[in-house]
Amino acid sequence: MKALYFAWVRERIGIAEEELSPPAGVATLADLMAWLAARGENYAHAFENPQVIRTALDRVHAKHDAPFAGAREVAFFPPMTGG
Amino acid sequence: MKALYFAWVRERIGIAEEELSPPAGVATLADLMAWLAARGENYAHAFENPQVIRTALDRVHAKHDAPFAGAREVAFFPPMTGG
Amino acid sequence: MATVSVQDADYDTAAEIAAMTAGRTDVGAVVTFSGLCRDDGGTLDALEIEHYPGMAEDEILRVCAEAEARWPLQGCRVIHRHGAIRPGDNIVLVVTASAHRVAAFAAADFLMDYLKSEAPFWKRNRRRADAPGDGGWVSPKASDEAALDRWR
Amino acid sequence: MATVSVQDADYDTAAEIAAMTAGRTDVGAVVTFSGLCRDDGGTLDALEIEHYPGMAEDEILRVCAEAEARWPLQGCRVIHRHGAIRPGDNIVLVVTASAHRVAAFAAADFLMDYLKSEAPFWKRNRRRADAPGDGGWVSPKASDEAALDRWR
Repeated sequence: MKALYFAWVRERIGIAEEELSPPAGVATLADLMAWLAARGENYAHAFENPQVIRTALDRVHAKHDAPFAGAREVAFFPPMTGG
Repeated sequence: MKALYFAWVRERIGIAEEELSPPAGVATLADLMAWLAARGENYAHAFENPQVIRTALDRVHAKHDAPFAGAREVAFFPPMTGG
Repeated sequence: MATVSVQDADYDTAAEIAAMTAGRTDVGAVVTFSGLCRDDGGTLDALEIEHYPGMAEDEILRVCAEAEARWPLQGCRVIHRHGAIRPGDNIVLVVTASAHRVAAFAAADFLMDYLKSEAPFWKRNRRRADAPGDGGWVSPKASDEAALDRWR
Repeated sequence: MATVSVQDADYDTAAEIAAMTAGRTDVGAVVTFSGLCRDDGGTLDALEIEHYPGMAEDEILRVCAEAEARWPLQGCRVIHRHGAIRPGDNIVLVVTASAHRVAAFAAADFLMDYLKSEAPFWKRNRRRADAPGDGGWVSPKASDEAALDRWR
């Protein structure tokens, strides 16, 4: 599954995208953020306050309790400030 | 005092403007419309339903119970349909 | 601050936007409204718009001043055409500018509602020679009066 | 029916209005909203706008479809720029057309509120070298969330 990071999530992690292979038991987007946060200081910093992170599955907004199984692309980003 | 007529008020009366010299006792715009309505069939037709007529004194909207003394210009017209 | 024109000539929306924003970096939102001459049934030759010269400009300026009192506007421009307007042609333009979008939207919406009901203009349908019926003066719409209630 | 562009190039509001109304006589009202880059304090070099390619277009189209379901629109056009935007430059354009003004106004207002909160764009302030502070990512405004409540 491809993961994309935007804005300060991208800056804190230090990369814009990567391939993820989470272990069994990591099922929802909330699980995925907790798993990522344990991967290192940069991830811990990006996900230190997961409730402010917005998530999308295959380019559609998704809630943190959504399971990601089957998705090809998952994205993590701050609240939007376009317009 | 100059009187101006617009849209179908103008068409019914047959002229766009004229000088008016109403007699003493004709004090409000309602009085003026009643006095005008008695001047002929064309005026009677224009003012047959005075409550739908809008009135202005010196280019400012005025209610029918407004006295017109001192005004230089009075206007009678249907409800506006601009925009 | 508002600028008002009552004219028979057409207008250029882009030029009006440019005039309001050129050389400025404090404008965050520009809203334009253009009213156009419709001919849904294909029977209209032209809309003939009569107005009260002098009072038309004064009333629109008064409505603009009311909008400027209600919202923090950086620009307010109204152009209302008169004379014969063909189907598809422009009738009226409102342009508002503000630091923030809510004020620009609300002011333009307000201006159009008040122009419709307070500015001394009257529309008459001039039908095509081959069209049935006799055209005639446009009647005010109850929905226009209802729209005003939103601002009271 | 909606047309959406996400681009770094500037846009031409007049051309977009013309494209929506050319050759038609059924459009009665066109509303445009332009969002511009402000620099109230004179400290901004540029606004840098990041977006999620693909999802940005999809989300805006989804919001346009929602507007078209709510109001009888004859046209709906959105252009959102990305990249470095200088003070005074255009950021976003919304154009709506309808037979009547109420629908055109409401749809444009709705589109802007939803674009602000749902389309995946992020703004960062790049300050002038001589300006104090470090700029940084723009925070969402509570007033933008409140604006959404008007449509719920």
